[in-house]
Amino acid sequence: MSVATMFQAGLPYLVLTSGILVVMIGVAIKRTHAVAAVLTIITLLVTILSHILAYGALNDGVVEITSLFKVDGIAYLFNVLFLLAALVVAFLGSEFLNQRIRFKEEFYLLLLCATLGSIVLPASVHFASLILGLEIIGISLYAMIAYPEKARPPLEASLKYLVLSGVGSTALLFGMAMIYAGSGSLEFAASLPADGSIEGQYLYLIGNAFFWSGIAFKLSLVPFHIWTPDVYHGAPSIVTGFLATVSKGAVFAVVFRYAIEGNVLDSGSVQLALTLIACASMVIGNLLALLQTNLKRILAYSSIAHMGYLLIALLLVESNSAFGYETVVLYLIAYFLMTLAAFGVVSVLSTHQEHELNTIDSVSGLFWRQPIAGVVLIVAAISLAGIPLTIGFVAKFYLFLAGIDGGMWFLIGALVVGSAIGIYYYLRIVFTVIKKAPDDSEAFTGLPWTGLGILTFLGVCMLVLGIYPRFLINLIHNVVQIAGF
Amino acid sequence: MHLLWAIPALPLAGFLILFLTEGRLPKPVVSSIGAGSVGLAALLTGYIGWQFVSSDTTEFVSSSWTWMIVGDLDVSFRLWLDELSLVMVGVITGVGFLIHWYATGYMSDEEGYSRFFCYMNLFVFAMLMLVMGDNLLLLFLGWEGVGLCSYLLIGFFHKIPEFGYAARKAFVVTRVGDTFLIIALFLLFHQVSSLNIQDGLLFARENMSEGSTINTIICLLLLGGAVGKSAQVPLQTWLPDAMAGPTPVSALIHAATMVTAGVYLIARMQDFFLLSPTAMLCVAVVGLVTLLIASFTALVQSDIKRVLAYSTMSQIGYMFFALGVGAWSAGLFHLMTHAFFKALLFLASGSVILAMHHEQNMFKMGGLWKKLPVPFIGMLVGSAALVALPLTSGFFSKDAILLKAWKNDSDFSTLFWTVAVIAAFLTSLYTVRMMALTFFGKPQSEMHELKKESLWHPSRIRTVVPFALLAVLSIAGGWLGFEFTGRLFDDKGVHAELHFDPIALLTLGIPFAGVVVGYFLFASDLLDRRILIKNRMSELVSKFWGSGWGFDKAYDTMIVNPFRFIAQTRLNRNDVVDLFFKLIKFLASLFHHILSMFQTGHIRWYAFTMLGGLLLVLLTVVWI
Amino acid sequence: MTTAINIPLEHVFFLALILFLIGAFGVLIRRNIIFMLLSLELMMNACGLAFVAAGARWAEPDGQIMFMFILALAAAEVAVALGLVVQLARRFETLDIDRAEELNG
Amino acid sequence: MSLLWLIPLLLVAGVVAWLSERVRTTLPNWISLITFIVATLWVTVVWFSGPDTNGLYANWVQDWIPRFGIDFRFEVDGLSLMLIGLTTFLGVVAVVSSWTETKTRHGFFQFNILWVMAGVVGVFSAFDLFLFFFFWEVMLIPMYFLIAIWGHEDKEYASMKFFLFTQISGLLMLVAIVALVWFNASSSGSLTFNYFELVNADLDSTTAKLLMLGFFIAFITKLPSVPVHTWLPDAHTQAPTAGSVILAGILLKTGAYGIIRFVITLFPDVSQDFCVWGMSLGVVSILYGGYLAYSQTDFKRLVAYSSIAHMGFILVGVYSFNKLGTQGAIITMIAHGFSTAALFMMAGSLQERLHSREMSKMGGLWVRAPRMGAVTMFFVIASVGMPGLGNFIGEFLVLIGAFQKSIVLTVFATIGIVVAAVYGLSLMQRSFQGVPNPNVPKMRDFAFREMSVMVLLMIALVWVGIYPQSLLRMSDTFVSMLEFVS
Repeated sequence: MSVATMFQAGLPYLVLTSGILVVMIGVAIKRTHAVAAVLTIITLLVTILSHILAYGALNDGVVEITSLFKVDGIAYLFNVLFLLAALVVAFLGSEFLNQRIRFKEEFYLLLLCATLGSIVLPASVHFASLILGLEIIGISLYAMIAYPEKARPPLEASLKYLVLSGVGSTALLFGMAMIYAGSGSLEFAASLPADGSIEGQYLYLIGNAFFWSGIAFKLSLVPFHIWTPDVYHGAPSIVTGFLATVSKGAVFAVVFRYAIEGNVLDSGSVQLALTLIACASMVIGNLLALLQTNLKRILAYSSIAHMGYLLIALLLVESNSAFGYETVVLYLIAYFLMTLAAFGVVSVLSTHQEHELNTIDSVSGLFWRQPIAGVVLIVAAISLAGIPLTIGFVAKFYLFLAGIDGGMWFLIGALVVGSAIGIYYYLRIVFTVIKKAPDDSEAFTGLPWTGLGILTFLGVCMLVLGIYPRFLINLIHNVVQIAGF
Repeated sequence: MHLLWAIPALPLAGFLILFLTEGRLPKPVVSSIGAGSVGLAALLTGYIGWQFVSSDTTEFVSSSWTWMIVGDLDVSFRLWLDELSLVMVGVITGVGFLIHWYATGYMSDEEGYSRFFCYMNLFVFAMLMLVMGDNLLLLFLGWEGVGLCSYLLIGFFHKIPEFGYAARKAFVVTRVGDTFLIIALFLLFHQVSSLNIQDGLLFARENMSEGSTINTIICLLLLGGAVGKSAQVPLQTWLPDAMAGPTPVSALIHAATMVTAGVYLIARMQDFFLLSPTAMLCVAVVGLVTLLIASFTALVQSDIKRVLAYSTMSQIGYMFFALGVGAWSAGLFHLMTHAFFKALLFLASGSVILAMHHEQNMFKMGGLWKKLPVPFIGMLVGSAALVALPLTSGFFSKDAILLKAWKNDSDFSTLFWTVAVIAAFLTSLYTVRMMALTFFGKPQSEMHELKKESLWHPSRIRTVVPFALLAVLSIAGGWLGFEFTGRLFDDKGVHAELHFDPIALLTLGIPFAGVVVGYFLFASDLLDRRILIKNRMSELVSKFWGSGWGFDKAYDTMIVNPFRFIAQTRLNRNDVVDLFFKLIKFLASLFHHILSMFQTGHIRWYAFTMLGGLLLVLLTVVWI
Repeated sequence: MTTAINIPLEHVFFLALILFLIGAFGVLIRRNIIFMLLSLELMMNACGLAFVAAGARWAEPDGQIMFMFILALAAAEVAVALGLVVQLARRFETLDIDRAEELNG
Repeated sequence: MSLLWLIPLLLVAGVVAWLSERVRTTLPNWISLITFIVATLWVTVVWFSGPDTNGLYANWVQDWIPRFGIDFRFEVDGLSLMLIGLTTFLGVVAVVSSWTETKTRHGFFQFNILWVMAGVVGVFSAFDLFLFFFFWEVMLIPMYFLIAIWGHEDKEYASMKFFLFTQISGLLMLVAIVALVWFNASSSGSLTFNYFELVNADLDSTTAKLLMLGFFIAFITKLPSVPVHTWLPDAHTQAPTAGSVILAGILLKTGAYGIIRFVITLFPDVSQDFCVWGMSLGVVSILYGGYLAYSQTDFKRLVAYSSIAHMGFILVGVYSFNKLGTQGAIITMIAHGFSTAALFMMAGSLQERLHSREMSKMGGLWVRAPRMGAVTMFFVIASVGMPGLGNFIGEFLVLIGAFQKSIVLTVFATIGIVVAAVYGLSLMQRSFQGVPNPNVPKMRDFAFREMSVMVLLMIALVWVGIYPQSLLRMSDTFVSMLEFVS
């Protein structure tokens, strides 16, 4: 593997890193919101474009950059997804910063760093790069969550996230250490115990228990879900959007890698543990959201459930990894669109409020007060509920296919029950949005056109990809094929 | 080829016109359409009847479009006319026309004049379909159609809730009978795999053995249907209440035509019944029981129309009895004559009631014969026919039945005959009573001066004509039908060749006896009527009889009230089944609340749960 | 190269586990945010120790490299954390973490 | 031009109607009315121009998601054409019936109506299971909006219940569909959602039974049949008139259609074994529905429960597994569409005039509004099953078919006819007959607008009643294809 190809394949990472430096210097030279914002957006765009160039390097599908990274089309697909999400966050964030924040520029740095961390993960095949990426995301997120000065909720959220994810990370690290002790290598591919000794087995199992617990925390899966609503609630909704989508997506991408490369699921007990976690997340997550009246908390709980759904795809790995990958990618795309749209609506609507809207009542009659936002929120809710006409349905369809393909009837049962409960509260959102607006409610006027534009874009994507997903499906299929699964 | 189809088409056309114009037409037009359509139908019937009799064909058929063809089931709108249906059609159109004619006068003051004739025409149409259909489904169409019209017309004065109730009662009770009928249809189709009547009869003649169970079941089901429509025990309770309808309705539907549909049905399906002695026996018994019960009840009624209603029941009982003992022709003959004189009686009573300003209680009448000569004569003639005084139409038919009953060679023939004769005696009793209370004795309430609206004012003279015609028929109808009905069945017709043996004399004598006794009981002052009425025994008896032998009460307590209770009390207004789903909802929210209790917001508790989770995962992975 | 003193892996891991648990209990029982962060550090170092031990087992540098990662990581985390602590002191006028429980349900 | 352009036509018309509100507030009503009239005429023309050589009136195939063998596979055979005709015709009824009912947001209202109809047309013509499910779910969303936005006092609960029941049962069907496809793929090697290939998928009986249940539950929930019927009374009672008309007239029929088209053709053998259960469910629905109908005091609720009873006949008919029963079920679908639509329209008009559905607040209305009285009488009589009107044909065929299968069940079902008479007439009595209610205000009788539709419906019912052959002929091609083990 020539150095040239490595550089070409690693281009996106280099571009983004240098972009961060540029922005940093720019901010250091002169604090100008506009400049920072523009630089950030340019950086992100260039990074996205750089993938085209980089893709040329993957002539035989996969390029290994040292033992840390293994770049392939799927990794790039994830990267682009994360970068686009970051782009959306940057756009919406600029509005949010304009309104309520004194020192705006650092936000972009943090955003870019977090993004860098997130695009590191999909390609990493090594515990070191894993922990590196995870922590880059984490640390920048602590700051982003606590970004608004004065208000107390963001701070509380940030502290909770910091301490708890600290505990999570330690569990993760401890697990890695034990796995390493068992296998003698930090690469995913070689993580199985070198010697078949009982001791090695135990190290491996206990290590995985710790490892997956840490991961489950990052993905906020039951029983490690409990922090999620508070953090989502406290953080500014645009940051929540990022946290809910990019950080989770990145973690999922890397553990999926780990599951495939390290054949973790060959060990029945790990599989069992994951199955139980998945079922619990689907059911409990939805139950928690059932009568919740705080919009952001509803979305938090529902994200727990959705991560549970995604585990079905993860568990498919050992029987049909290719389709598992397709499912994960497609589901994440769907999930990104829906979640960003939902949180986007909240943050756009909060533009002129001094406190962020978060109760469900604050969007009552939205369909009549602010049609665009209303429609987008409806579409997002319907999509989250997995009802046709939206990409959410295609995603759910994939899950069913995956589940039946793997013969995981138990999980399918849980999936059905979970979605059944889910429909109720998503529909409550829809009903609130379309019902007659309370008379004292003021119309949302003068909302930023960028925000509305982005929302419309997301809505259209959800619908178009929901009605005619053909090209997306084929794209993912081909990429996975080329990547050699 | 011939205009058979036009017979039902005419009243249908009348119905449609009246229905679509929503009563915007002036009354004369309405009456000419309403009565005229039936009149034309009657004339046409006469013409076709003459054609038919003079031709040597056994039936006229007129096909129109296919109704439905599904698998074996193939029914179409095909009209079928043979002697049997010809008699019925004659009665329906003929008597029907006269009653329509009369009604043009009788109803002229009521609101909804057009609506009335609309329903009446529809009824005639439906009745014609009933008797002319060549397949059982078409028959059933008519069957339900007449039921509907009877419902509509009983409840014609829809402002009065009791009438509405009576109407619904009539509909539902007959519906019960109809269910038997339609199940019979299913069974027939199951056997014959065709609903065509002639196919059915053929099948019965060829493939069914004497007294085969399946055949008996079919017959009993058919009987069930007939019982419902013809107000026989045990489904007779609706008929007395049905008197709520305007009197012409009672005359046409609840005396002359619809209630005899059951008789027609059994006669039509003769070949099935012939093969099933059991069924025949049942028919006879049903007839007799009704006959007795109705006669006794009629004996103590105070409402003149109810008396007539019960007498109708009993007369139809005669017809059933006749069919049951195999006196087919006699039964049909009686059907015809009964149509004449009962219609006459009703119309007459109607005139009385109208003149008395809708007073129906006979005890409030009395001594009317001077004031209302024409109704009186009509009543007189009708009653004569009813009690079967010689040479009236009723005499011939009833005599024929009794003789057949005597000559019928079943084990019960004597018993049957005796009961029938007793019933005949009772008939004369209550008839005399009715006449006495209504027309003789001293006026119980002072009779208002006849006002302009009264029927007997010269301006209403048109109502007298149908009246007179009916009177003539009830006298002469005997000879009219005598020969003709003989041709209906091969049971040697109704020829009463042996009119001089003791039995014949007895049957001849009974009515007179009845009249005489009745006279002493109710008309003359020779013996004190109070003896009868005052003692408790007779009070109880009369109470029991008066309530129609307590059938209504029994049904109310057994069926109606329980159903009402479970339905109308809030017991299950909203659906026990829903509780299950409510339970699910409750459980879900319960779990939601329980789980939410964990979300305390205390970071240390959160950390604790996480470590707990870690422990759980460890246990799962390592020890399972 | 000098031959390392041969301590059985289990012992070291046992020690690491104990450290880990001590740290965990610290997080659980201490109200004061500063001490919480301290306990967190303790847990991190437990992981570090485990890595080093594992590295020693296979006579590889990877373990120690990971340990350095962890150190850097912990430093970064603490840097942010202390900033937040200052804010906590400002906005809640306390260091008692239990007072920050406005977000719940 | 293929009849399938109907779907885009309706969709586009919906959008146009929505936008046209800005021009004039009454414009949306006119647009959708004209659209439905045109559609109905179109269907009529196609009807009379007859099928092509394959017995199809229209078909269009176009691949959609080739990755999973999912196509746009539309076909319109006689059965579908009938139901599509019913749909468009009832569309006219729905629009007219709520002409004055909606005070606000006519645009969005008509948009929803048109889109529901588009969805239904799709359901009736889709022959790719994925496509079918797609439309199956899509038609619910506008329906939900209709209830949730323009519904009456208790709309949130009702609309939610409606949506949950149908969606959750839909999920089961989705699982069943995917599983069926997957099993078929693993046996035949071709991954496809094409109905015509899945028909001859070979499954072992246990699997087949489970999958069949998946479909069955979804369909009887929509039908609805006891015990999953409880959404219907609430939804009907709360829905705006047009909503009830569409719901009762058409959406319920999609359930029946699903059973006839998919359950018994995809799983013929297990359905055969299942038939006793199917029929029993039907009978229970007939009796229980009738009994509950009689218990109601709310006009609309009564009619709602009565349609549960009528749908019971469909189950009985379909599961009696012979031509008679199936044809009967189909006729019942059509006839019940007409009669119930009319009754709901009547309920709507009464509510518009009296601002109440409580029959205790009615009584003697015949005097106030003779036309409404007569019309109601007609349709009550029809739904009571009077020969010569549509419903009778259906019920008669169903029963005579069922009789060949199970005498006992048939007898019980027949008792349902008596019950029908009881509640039907009591409805009539309590609302229109009896003493005129003194506190009923002077009431506007039906005017041309309502009357025209009602007369159309009457003609339709009479037509079905005396010349059902014209319909039987349409569905015959399909019914003959079903192989019945006699």
